[in-house]
Amino acid sequence: MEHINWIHNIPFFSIFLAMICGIITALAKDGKVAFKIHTVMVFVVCIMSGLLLFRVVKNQETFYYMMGHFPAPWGNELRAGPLEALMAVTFSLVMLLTVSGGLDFIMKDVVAEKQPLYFIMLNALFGAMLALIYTNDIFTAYVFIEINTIASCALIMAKGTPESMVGTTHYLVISLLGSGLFLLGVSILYSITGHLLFPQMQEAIVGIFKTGEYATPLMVVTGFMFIGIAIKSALFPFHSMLPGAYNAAIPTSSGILSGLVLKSYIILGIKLIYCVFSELVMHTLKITEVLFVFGLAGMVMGSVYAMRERKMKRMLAYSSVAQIGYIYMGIGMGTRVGMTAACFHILAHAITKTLLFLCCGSFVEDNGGKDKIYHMRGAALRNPLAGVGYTVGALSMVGIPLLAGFISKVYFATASVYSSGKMAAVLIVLGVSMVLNALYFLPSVIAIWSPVKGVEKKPFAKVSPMFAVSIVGFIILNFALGVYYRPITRIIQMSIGLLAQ
Amino acid sequence: MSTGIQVTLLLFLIACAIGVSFTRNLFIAVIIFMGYSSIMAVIWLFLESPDLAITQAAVGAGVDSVLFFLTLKKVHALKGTREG
Amino acid sequence: MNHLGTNFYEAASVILFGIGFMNLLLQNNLIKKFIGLNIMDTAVYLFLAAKGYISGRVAPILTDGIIDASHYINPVPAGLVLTGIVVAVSITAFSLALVQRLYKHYGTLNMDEIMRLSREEEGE
Amino acid sequence: MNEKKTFWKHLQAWVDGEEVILDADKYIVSRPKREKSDWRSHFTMEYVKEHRKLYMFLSIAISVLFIGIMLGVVNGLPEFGNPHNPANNEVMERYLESGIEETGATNFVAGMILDYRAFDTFAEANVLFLAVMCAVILLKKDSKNYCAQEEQEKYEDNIFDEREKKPILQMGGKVLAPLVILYGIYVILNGHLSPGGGFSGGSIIGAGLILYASAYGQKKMRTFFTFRTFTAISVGCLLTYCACKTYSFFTGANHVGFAIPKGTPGDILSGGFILPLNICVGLIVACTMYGFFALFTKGDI
Repeated sequence: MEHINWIHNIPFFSIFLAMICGIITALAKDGKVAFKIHTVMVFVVCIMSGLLLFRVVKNQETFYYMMGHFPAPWGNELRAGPLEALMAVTFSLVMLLTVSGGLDFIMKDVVAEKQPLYFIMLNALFGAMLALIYTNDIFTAYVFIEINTIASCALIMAKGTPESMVGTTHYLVISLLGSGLFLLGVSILYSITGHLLFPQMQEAIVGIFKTGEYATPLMVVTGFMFIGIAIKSALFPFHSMLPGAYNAAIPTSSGILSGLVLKSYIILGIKLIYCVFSELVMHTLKITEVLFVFGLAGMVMGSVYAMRERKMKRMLAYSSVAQIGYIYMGIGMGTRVGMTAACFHILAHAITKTLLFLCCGSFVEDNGGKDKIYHMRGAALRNPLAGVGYTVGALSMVGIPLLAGFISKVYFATASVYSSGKMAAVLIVLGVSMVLNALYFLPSVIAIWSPVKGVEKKPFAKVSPMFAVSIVGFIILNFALGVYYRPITRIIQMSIGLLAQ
Repeated sequence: MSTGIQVTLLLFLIACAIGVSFTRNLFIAVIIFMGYSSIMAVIWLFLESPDLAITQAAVGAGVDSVLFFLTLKKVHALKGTREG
Repeated sequence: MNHLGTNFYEAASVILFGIGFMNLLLQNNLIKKFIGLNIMDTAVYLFLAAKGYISGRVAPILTDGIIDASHYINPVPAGLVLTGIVVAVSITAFSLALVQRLYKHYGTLNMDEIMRLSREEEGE
Repeated sequence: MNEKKTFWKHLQAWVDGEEVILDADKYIVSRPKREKSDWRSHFTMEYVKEHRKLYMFLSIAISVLFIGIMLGVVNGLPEFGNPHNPANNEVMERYLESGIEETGATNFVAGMILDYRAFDTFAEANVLFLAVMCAVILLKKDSKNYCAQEEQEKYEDNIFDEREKKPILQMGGKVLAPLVILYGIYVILNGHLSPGGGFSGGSIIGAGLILYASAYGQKKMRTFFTFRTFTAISVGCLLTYCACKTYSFFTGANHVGFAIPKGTPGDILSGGFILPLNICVGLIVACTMYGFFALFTKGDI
């Protein structure tokens, strides 16, 4: 018993803890108990992932964890390295802050007897995202993608209004298309490689690629898998599910879906690039180039759509489309520097977009459910804390120095220098997109801060202490990521090096 | 001989799938889908997967169809229950 | 390589997948959309199961006490498909529940109609 | 540059919108409607109908293209039924040759999904649980999910159920339901020896319960199957599943002793954890299937 390496058990413990809490929550008698279980679970996972991150960064290691008694090609496996640990820490931190900050929305918008069910879905979603981060087996990834889909649909429809049902249906149909394509990809890959675990698959794929056997299937299958992941993570032409769903869902759900769920698919995609298809195959098949082009298109089109939108939450949803475009652009550059920028942007967007959704939800609530931007005039004066949060988030998205969003844009610009032939495109589109971002975020910021003349001053909106703590936490995180970005980027660089080994 | 039967079954499967797309009546569509599932179960027997066959027969032809019919009843698309 | 003739199972399954895909995209009626989805899923399972088959061998259940890999077909795809069928039935049930709830409010199964009604309700 | 224009209009609304904001709703109504750029006008029925054909054409084109590409792929795939395909490799050999020794199950598929790749199966059981919980969120009655017409219909249905004699159905239910459930139990208990297992057996039991419920009405079911029983059974089984798998994953990964006897292959009491896991999965599935039925008919379990 004395040889157990407890640190290596952390990925397994975190996934199972989340799943078990999801199951136990079914017995909770009301939402408060469920919330307590959830918070304790996420907190414990956060601490454990922090320990894991510390250890793997110190040792510069990645390790495989056997799920059962059988080694690699026979049994399931988990894989953990700096990237996985970093993402797990971020996800649990964001989850903790979002749910505790958005507790009021849950309590208000979800019917009392169904609140425990909402928390079941949250726990399961969290477990599934952790599993997607850590998994080293492609079929496990598929099953957890389905859990993710069901749980995220449940989060959208939990509000119980007809609009949320319509949003859910749209989201469900499009996500199922994506997972169908992914499953088809998995089966073809299995039939040509004969393996389901990442390392063995990679070996087989590189072998196939070199001999030239099964060339067409390999090309098509790579395309399908990435189309599937792109559909799931709402890359530009497939974004139509986001606005309706995010607008109709409660702000907490929207924040989690936009900040975390989309990202979990992208992380799976990154792991597929490095651990299954290998950089060589990806470049030769030009998959990265395609992702790059769609990423650029998404950056511009997302902002253009956002500008035409009059509802705040829909505007934020379209802004997510633009930010997903940034991430895919970074991935599509095809260099490790680009990938570092993309990973950093995943973190930056996760902490910023959830903050924006929470603040926006708070404004809407103060306004008695009116959600158009012109209703928001003076909202920040009644609710200064949310106003500051919204402003910080918006400025970070636009790319103002000292904030997280700025750093990721600097990294994107730097990365473009290293990828030949793409520099001009990246720089131009980055500039255009920043201007567009400013054009739709700044008016809303001005609007919320400008007083309305002739109306007697409304009293300050009541803000629950938890909401305040979470907003302040997000703001601090945003500044922290904007100022002390060096250690984070160093970890990301190291982890990408380890992934690509 | 056996190959002939299998090809016929597969053709039947495709015919069922196309049939579902082109029927206007939802009730008939669900019935066709039920037939599709049963044929699928038989095909899995041909592919030497009795585990799948038994599951598909229980789920595809049994539970799935019950769920579809209950939904049709709820949305008033079945004749003889409540006219839609 | 020319295996289209021998790979008739796979060929049928990709055709089915295409039909299911078309149903999912084209059908306005939600129930038919979800039947299309089911067809799509079963098509992939057919594909997988066909990939596990080896001619002349028997089902992967111990028969006559023979422990020899060249006597049985590949059990891996069967296991994957078994998991997949469960996922498919859960999703079907979930989506049908969603359909009922939508019908209760909008009184129709037509997706376009539902979208239109919900836009009207949203105002302007 | 079209976007820029709308943006300036947008900004104007902010800048000179002082009195506008006082009653923004009124202003919006009185404001001249923008004809061109309002994308909402595109969603009238006429527009959709007009473009429906284009959309249909595009979707059919995409699907046909898709089928074409896939047929090309199938053409290049390994041959059907060939024993030398890449998929028939050392993984399969070990499952078949050492499977009995390592898992104790004579049904290799059961051994594979419940021992070698048990993590997938654990996720699968969770998918079912989540789906039924989603159905509860969607269909269980609450203040937001209430519809007078439906209540009326349910009331009428109840009267209809009680008044009408269904001798054939009831007799059939009386005779068949126990047999069906018994068969389901057989399939579950023999999951590691013969085709079947937790999932198929569970759905057979579920079908038996559905038969019984539709013959005798749900009032009678309520006497022994309520929402509490449902939650208790599902949560209990899932937790048992979790506990078994946590034990086996933990001992496996850390190479510490694993003290579950495998038994003699071929006996009912063999296969280590496979039999209890099959029973758990079977119970969950049976409850889930009946749960779906109850929620779909009466909106409650």
